Amino acid sequence: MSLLEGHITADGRKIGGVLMEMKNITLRFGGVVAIKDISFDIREGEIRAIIGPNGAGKSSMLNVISGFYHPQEGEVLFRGAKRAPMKPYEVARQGIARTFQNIALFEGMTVLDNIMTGRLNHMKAGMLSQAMWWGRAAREEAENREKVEKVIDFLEIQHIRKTPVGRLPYGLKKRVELARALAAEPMLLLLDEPMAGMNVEEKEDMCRFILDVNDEFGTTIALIEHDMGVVMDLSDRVVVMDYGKKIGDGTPDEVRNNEAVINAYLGVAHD
Amino acid sequence: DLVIPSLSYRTGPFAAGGIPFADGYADYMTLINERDGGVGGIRIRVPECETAYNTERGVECYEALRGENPLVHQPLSTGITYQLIPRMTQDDVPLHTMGYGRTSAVNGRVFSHVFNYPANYWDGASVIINYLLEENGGDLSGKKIALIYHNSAYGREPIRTLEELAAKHGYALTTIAVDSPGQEQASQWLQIRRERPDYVVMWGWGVMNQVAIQEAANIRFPMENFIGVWWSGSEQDVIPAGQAAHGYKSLAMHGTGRDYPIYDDIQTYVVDRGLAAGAGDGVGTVLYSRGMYAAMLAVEAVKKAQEIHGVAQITPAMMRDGMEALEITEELMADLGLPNFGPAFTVTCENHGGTGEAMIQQWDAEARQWNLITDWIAPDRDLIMQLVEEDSMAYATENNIELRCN
Amino acid sequence: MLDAGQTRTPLLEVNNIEVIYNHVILVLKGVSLSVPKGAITALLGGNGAGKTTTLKAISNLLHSERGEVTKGSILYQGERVQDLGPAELVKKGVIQVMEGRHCFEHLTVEENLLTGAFTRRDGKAAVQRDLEMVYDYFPRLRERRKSQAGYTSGGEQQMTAIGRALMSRPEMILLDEPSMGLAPQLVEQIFEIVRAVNEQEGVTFLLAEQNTNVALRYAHTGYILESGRVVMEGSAQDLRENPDVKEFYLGMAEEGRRSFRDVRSYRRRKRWLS
Amino acid sequence: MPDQVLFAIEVMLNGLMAGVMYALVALGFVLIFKASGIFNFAQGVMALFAALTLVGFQSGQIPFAHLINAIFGTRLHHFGFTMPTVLAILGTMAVMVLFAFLVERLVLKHLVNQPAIILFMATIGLAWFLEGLGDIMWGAEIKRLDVGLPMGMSGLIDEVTYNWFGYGFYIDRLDIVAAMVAAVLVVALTLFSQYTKQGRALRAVADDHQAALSVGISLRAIWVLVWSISGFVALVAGIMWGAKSGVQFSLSLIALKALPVLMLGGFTSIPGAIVGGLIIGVGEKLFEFTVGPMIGGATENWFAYMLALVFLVFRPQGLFGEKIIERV
Amino acid sequence: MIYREAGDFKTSYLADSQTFPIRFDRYGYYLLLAVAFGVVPFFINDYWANAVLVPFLIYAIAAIGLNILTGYCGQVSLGTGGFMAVGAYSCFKLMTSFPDLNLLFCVLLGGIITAAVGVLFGLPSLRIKGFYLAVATLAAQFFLVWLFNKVPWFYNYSASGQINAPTRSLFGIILTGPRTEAWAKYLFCLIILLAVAWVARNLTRGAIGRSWMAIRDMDIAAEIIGVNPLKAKLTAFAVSSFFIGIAGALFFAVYLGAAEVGEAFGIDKSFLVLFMIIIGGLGSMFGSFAGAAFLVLLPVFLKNLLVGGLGWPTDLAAHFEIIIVGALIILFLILEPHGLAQLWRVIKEKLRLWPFPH
Ligand SMILES: Nc1ncnc2c1ncn2[C@@H]1O[C@H](COP(=O)(O)OP(=O)(O)OP(=O)(O)O)[C@@H](O)[C@H]1O
Ligand SMILES: Nc1ncnc2c1ncn2[C@@H]1O[C@H](COP(=O)(O)OP(=O)(O)OP(=O)(O)O)[C@@H](O)[C@H]1O
Ligand SMILES: [Mg+2]
Ligand SMILES: [Mg+2]
Repeated sequence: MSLLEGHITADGRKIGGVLMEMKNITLRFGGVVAIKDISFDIREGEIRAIIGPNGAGKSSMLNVISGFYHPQEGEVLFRGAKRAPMKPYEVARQGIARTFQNIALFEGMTVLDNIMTGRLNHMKAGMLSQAMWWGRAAREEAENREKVEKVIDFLEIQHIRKTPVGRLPYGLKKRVELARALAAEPMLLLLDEPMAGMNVEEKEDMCRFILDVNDEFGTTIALIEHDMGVVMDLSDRVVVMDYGKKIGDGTPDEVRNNEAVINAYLGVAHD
Repeated sequence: DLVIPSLSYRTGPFAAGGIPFADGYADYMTLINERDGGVGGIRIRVPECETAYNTERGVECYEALRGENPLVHQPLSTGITYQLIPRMTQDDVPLHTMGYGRTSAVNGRVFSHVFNYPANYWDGASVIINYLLEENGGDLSGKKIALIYHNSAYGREPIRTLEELAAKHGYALTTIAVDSPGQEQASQWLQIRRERPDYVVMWGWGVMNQVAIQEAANIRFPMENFIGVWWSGSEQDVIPAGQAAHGYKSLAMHGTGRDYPIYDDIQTYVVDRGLAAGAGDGVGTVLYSRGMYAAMLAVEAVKKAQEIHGVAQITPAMMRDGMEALEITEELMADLGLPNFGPAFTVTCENHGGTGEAMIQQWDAEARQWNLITDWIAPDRDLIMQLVEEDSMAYATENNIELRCN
Repeated sequence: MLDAGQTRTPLLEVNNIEVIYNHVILVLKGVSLSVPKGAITALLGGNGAGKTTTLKAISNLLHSERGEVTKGSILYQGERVQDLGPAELVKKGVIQVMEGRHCFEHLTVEENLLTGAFTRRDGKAAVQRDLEMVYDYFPRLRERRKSQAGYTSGGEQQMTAIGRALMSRPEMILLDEPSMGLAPQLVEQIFEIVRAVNEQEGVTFLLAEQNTNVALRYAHTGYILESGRVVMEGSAQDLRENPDVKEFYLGMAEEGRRSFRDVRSYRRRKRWLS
Repeated sequence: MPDQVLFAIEVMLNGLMAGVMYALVALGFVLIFKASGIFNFAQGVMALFAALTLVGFQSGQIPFAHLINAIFGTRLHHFGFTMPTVLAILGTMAVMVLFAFLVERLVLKHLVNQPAIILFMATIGLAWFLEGLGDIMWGAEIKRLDVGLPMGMSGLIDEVTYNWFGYGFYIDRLDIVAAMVAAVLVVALTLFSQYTKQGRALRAVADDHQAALSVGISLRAIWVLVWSISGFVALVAGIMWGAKSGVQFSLSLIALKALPVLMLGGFTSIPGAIVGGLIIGVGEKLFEFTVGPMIGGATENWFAYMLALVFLVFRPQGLFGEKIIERV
Repeated sequence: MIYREAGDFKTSYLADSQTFPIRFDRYGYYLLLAVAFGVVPFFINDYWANAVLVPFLIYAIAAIGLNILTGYCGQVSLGTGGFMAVGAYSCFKLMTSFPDLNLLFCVLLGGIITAAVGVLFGLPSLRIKGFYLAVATLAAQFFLVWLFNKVPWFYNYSASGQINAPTRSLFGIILTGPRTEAWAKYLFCLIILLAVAWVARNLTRGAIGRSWMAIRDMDIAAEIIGVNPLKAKLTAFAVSSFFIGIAGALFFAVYLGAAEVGEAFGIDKSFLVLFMIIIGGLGSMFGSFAGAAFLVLLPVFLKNLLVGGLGWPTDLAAHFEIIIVGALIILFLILEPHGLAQLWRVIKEKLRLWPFPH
């Protein structure tokens, strides 16, 4: 089904055809134009970064992808087909998971329960079975718990499994959010500033997780980040937005040397 | 001692009515103890229990007092009454609901342990109509009567009777419901203003009474054509409206004012000795008198029971017998210091409801007092008994009750 | 390295404080800091080290989180301030920019900024001047001044929060992660502002930062916190050159910046204490 | 004009007036909600308490007489003098300010930064406390409240409309006074909250307690201020409603009439309270008149809520409420 | 260090998600059950049953129901009284229309009918949120009470408008009507409560419970990660109303025996149950029990203390009772804002660390 032939990256990862395509998206809030006629695509298996100054419309773009905002103009193509306007939870069922810029964890629940919510779409037991904790419900609970435990091990958050998330420090919350998104076993993972508020060491860990997810499960990742080091090192291709417009798109190297990008965003040419 | 508890409500939405009633009830018992040394030489104890007019707390009170072997209960709440009817019948304790509760309990063949003498709601409705008949020379045809009622089981009680009577006497009846608690009655009174009924009859309780009287005054409805049931005819109902309430009428199931000899006794033996349940300033008010009257009827029943069974320390079952054999005569009332205060009546096995007679009283705002303006008026007994029969027999079949008194 | 204008008198002294949340969770296990007047002091440390808690303890916002300083003392200008309300502390010139933005969602950006001037008594004109100053620092805010803060982007909210603190004309600002969520250009700009305010107005800064790199470039002195304890302190210069700091906080390998892609194995963390 | 129409107009006018009375109660809720995001369950009881205190002062009742008598066996009731109305109102205001002060001191201060539902719960505790206190202080029997407000049908309007339409409209004079008072209150409070520094601070506090503290807004001062003002509003509502129905427990239930108004107008909007009140007032009265008789009447209580519900389905934040910010 | 979890290892994920993971708790629970079933029925008298235990058990059921909706799913409801009325009146209609129908079925069917009504009034929750939602449920409350009051069919056209529970028995044991024994009422309610609590616990610890809590904590985020808000909210309304309906049926049939809708199921009831779960702890099973116990037992206890023990006049005692309950609510809040359940948790946490302070 792939529209374009895939290719292999320098470090041997396979990048496939176009998974998601945004075509001429325009999004307005009253008088504010958050996104102005932007088109770009995300290919299967790649790490796609979106960068741009504050208020450029990056988060809004993720919200469009996850179906929370509905653009006034333009269309979204998912796996080659035009996506009808749908509710966010329907989008999630298609295999798109995400994290949020302002952490959106369920504060009243423990870490484990939070991550388990990521698997809700994989649990199908009926009400009665759940009410009796019998048969399918109990079985599913154990199966899904096992998957979640894998994610917990993977992200090294075993020690806080039963802690209510409200008490966690910022960085760990971010990690739990990632865990929740990963637990859904998504095809496309959207990360909105996953590394904000972390120090270098933690960022390194986070990068490692992202790369491993991408490597091992072949998950496609779209990522917003302000740390240029991270963006340049991790991503395969970068979209640059400014004031709702796209001002650059290409490999990290191309973007880094793009005049418009330097002026609008980087300030100085990054090494 | 003889335990006659008082399930009172001195808090909650209807405290204003509950307080004087409970005071009157307690003070009369105190009087009996102080003046007569109790009944048959045994002192009366009145454990009080606060229900806040709440059925659940009523149940709690009933259960809490059960261990004390109470002779009779007087809960002053229709809701609590309904809880207690089956329970108390089962426990063999009599229940006295004076002018409230389950009207069809008049039928002693079905309700062995419930007494609602001397009058009930249906009697009251009929008395009002009879009074109006009298005022109109025996003819109400073509007249418009509006009933403004508390939108609850209590408020709906008179509707059936009034409808039957409307068919009989040819007046037109409009019913207007007021939602509890009844603080807002603007639209009801606009409707009355528009329809210009000749008379307005009210079945209200608590704040609904005060607001209705105020509103009636506001729309300048002639007060003398506005008649309330006995629960809508106490001082508190009219005083907030001030001068405007002048002329308002209500049913009176007992006398009013302080001009009965008994009050002198209460003053000397109870109030002056600092034994009054309340502040002592409520003596002689309508609801106080009603509480006192209820207590008096209870005490008379105790005497009767002692007489029948020949023991002074009677049991609840004996008390029931006493109540069923109760005989109130004019002489007895006069002896008790309450001449013509209540109707004369006799309780029988079949009839637990008395004669159903009542008077009409009218408010004099100038003098701040109620004046009786009629003598005892009898209800349309045949009609009422027929309604009672219907309702009580339905209850009997529903609950497999065997009829008594055969 | 302190410049000539600054003195060594500590404006703020934190002596061995202990903080407990919810009566059971011990978070700070004896933290001592000394913030010289007119200096920029950085508070560094990993997630959950206790930076935010320290700042809140100073600004007395802990109570509203059900936290408590159970030991030690906090002195501002030599005076105990533990028992003052946060509002009184602001009147004394200490203001905090909270982590996680904390804008007033329903107020517009401009109203947000104006609330910053709540305690000021120097007249409308002065407030207006400062408002212009903030807009000059953050032109983006001027554009969005009429929108409700709840509808602005993460970075715009961050700017609003910082601008709001500047509006109160404080003597000392406690900045909690100012760089979080800001574009790189803006991060530099914010620190430039910090430096400018510090140098021109003599405002003292205590800033908690994860972005060690930038923080140590602008700060004069720094403290490193780990699991509720101060594990290292010194001038920014010294800290920058410390090999451990380099390794763990600056992400430097011997040959310069390490690529994030090259971190192949999860490294065992080396810790000074604990 | 046909009779039916005239009558409908009369009903609407009366609905408007009733709406004003509801709005008076709703205003108190709005104020506190605006300033702290607290849904103050105790507002109705505050109105009762204020009215009780006012009557108590006016009639020279000894506070806690019943309690004192019960403990010491004394027979105290009245001081034996009465207080002029103005003085009594001022005295009551002082009591309400004291109350505001104590609430801040003993309750709110300890609950800074807690979620709305918890503050709501604190006000439940407060309502119970105040209800019991009011009873003990002043007794539970019904009291007449008379501060000299005009009551009853307005003859003027009756006459004028009679001359115009041949049908005299009924308007209660008390309602007219209430409408004027409400108008003054709404204008004053709107000005206060929109155009003063304190007003801005108030809204800031409602959004985020901690952030407000961090910029130096003293929650204490704001709360004492706001609770005092809403104590005053409660007093006004208590006077108006108390004049209608006497002062007794049910006065606290007027809060239930204010709820749909509040929701329809929006929890945070002062003008919303009045507009909501008017809509609810007219709506429920008209419904009671047109549909009521067909289905048995006494529909006002539930219809008010249904009406509010319909509005909310289209505007979930109420007519004038601040838009609920939904973002991620 | 008697109270701890160390050494209490779980070998399967299911064992790990059990209700009482700590052994000490588990044994405490077994002990409680043993007392409730093995001891109490032999000593219970009418006072304890009617004034204390039966109302407690029934309110606990209602509190669990409301807690599911408000505590777990975050939808504030003030319609509890109305929904209880639906349960009570359906049960009444079933009992009188089908005299041979098993009482248990009457109660359960009452719950199911209530669930349907609950879903209907839950529909606006898709648009209306927070305190604003209370309007929808209040509309339900007032409308339902009005309806049961107005339409005589609901109360079998009785003159008084009251409904009376006829005598019905289960396995030959009389459970309604005046001849019911205290222990029978108690056990019947206890068994139903335990069943309800068990079901509620299962639902809340599983997938559906997580989707409720997700909606409660942050509905937008929940929707974006894949929770269908329509389904989550309506199931919460259904389950919650089901339990509340059962509570209403029991309240009428077993506890009161007779009821008038405005009095027994008025708005006060809605507030009372809401207070129970807030005081007990939102989103906590234990909280539902604790809150019900607090608001049922405390007034009775205070009354007995003040009137019985100290001999105060009843009215003073009644006023002080309200004052004390109000003050205690505030005091508990200040000590621990998240309800009695959280207070209990903190105590346990301290106990676990004991004898060390931290
Ligand atoms: N729901 C909304 N209503 C009104 N304006 C909005 C809304 N959402 C976003 N905006 C505006 O759209 C613009 C883009 O916002 P967005 O959150 O996408 O920025 P961003 O690129 O993610 O910025 P940052 O890096 O600061 O997070 C901003 O100016 C913001 O104020
Ligand atoms: N309200 C609270 N209740 C309980 N524990 C808390 C609370 N706030 C913070 N903590 C705990 O205190 C510790 C220190 O948290 P703090 O927020 O001070 O760290 P931080 O250094 O600011 O981290 P970050 O860089 O992630 O912001 C953490 O382990 C956290 O879990
Ligand atoms: Mg963003
Ligand atoms: Mg922090």
